[in-house]
Amino acid sequence: MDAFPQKELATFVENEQAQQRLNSSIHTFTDMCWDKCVTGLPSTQFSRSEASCLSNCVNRFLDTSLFLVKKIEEQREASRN
Amino acid sequence: MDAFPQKELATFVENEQAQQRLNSSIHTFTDMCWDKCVTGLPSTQFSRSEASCLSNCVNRFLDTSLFLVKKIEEQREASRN
Amino acid sequence: MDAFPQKELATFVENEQAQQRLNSSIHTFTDMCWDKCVTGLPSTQFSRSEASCLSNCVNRFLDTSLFLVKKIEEQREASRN
Amino acid sequence: SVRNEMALANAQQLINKCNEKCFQKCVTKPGTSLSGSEETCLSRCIDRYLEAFNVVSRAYTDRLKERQERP
Amino acid sequence: SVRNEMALANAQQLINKCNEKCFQKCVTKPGTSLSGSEETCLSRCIDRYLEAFNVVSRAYTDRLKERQERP
Amino acid sequence: SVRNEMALANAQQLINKCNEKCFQKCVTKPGTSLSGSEETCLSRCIDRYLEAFNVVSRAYTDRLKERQERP
Repeated sequence: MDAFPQKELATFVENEQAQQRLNSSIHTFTDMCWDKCVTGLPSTQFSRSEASCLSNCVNRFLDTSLFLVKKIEEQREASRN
Repeated sequence: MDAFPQKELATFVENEQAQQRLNSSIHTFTDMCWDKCVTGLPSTQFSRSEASCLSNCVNRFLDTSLFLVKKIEEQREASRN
Repeated sequence: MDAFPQKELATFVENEQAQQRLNSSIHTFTDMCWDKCVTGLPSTQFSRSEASCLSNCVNRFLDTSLFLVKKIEEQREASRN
Repeated sequence: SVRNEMALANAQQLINKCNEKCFQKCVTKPGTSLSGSEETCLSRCIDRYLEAFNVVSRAYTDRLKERQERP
Repeated sequence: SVRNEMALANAQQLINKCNEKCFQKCVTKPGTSLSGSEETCLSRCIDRYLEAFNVVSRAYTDRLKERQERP
Repeated sequence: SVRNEMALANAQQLINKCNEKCFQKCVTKPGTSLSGSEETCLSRCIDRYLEAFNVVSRAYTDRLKERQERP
């Protein structure tokens, strides 16, 4: 193991795990956004509304996540005062 | 490990795992009962029917589980005779 | 471990794991085919269309899988030429 | 034995799935107890789900055998 | 501590579920940003989901206590 | 290599998801074989699902880059 020091191995494993979490999220988001945006029979190309729904979907999900966290923290602040 | 005998450690781990299973079940039940009981747009409070649906939901699920087990055992008894 | 040579143990474990994957697939397929084929209230027997849907369901799912793999390979071939 | 453990896990998963699907189908507005019509629906649903499991199981294992005979 | 880790994991799972259910209910046609009515819906949905979690949690733990008192 | 294994697992999961979603959408009443119209639907569905995967993938990775540039 002289060619691969412990510290570089730890960084490599960490990066590979981060990549795996990213891939896993992309699969989950595709599943969710497909169900939300592609409601009719598939065609030879996406309609304009299907295409814009798909490209907005992930960002609005992440905005929802930020909104939720902000709301919970505001409620915590209010309950402290 | 003198301060934490083997037997007490085993009991502690068992209790923590039981608590974890309980927490996990509550998440699963909330998901199921939300889908079943909260069908329209959310409001500033639950309607009377939404509230009673949510408080009855888990108990009727557990009653269903008992019903199922009882039925399977009755069918086993019948097939022995 | 003299009575159970390493090679036979490996084969035994492999077979048990294969059986476990088979069981797992059957549960997944039953779930999917139930949702697809049994859409109304349950009766004292399946209707003819429910029964044929259930017995065709897994085979058409596997045909879909072959179709998908064939299509992807055809697209790879085409992109090489 | 490993065989018994696997058979038990298999039976448990079948019971859990059956419970989930039949509760979903038969108890749409949970009340303070299971009504007579809910129990009738559940009884039929349980029989049908176990039957569906057998039909699907046979169709799948037949398919796998076919693939072994005509590779 | 183990207790804190479990409480944190529990809170994280609740937030994830709440996020999923409320996005599903309130944002049916994702646009270029969350609209005012989507945010109102989300705010109410979050309150209702957390309330549902408490109602279900209490119903379940009450049932488990009952079963311990009358085995 | 680890990279190849992960790429393979990623491709396998995409194929499984595509299979599940397109079977759900295109084969609503399974018959004794896939019909011509079912195959046409599946062919389009597969193209659209892979396209959706790319659109979602790009939107997500763009968002993550944005967050790195403006923390």
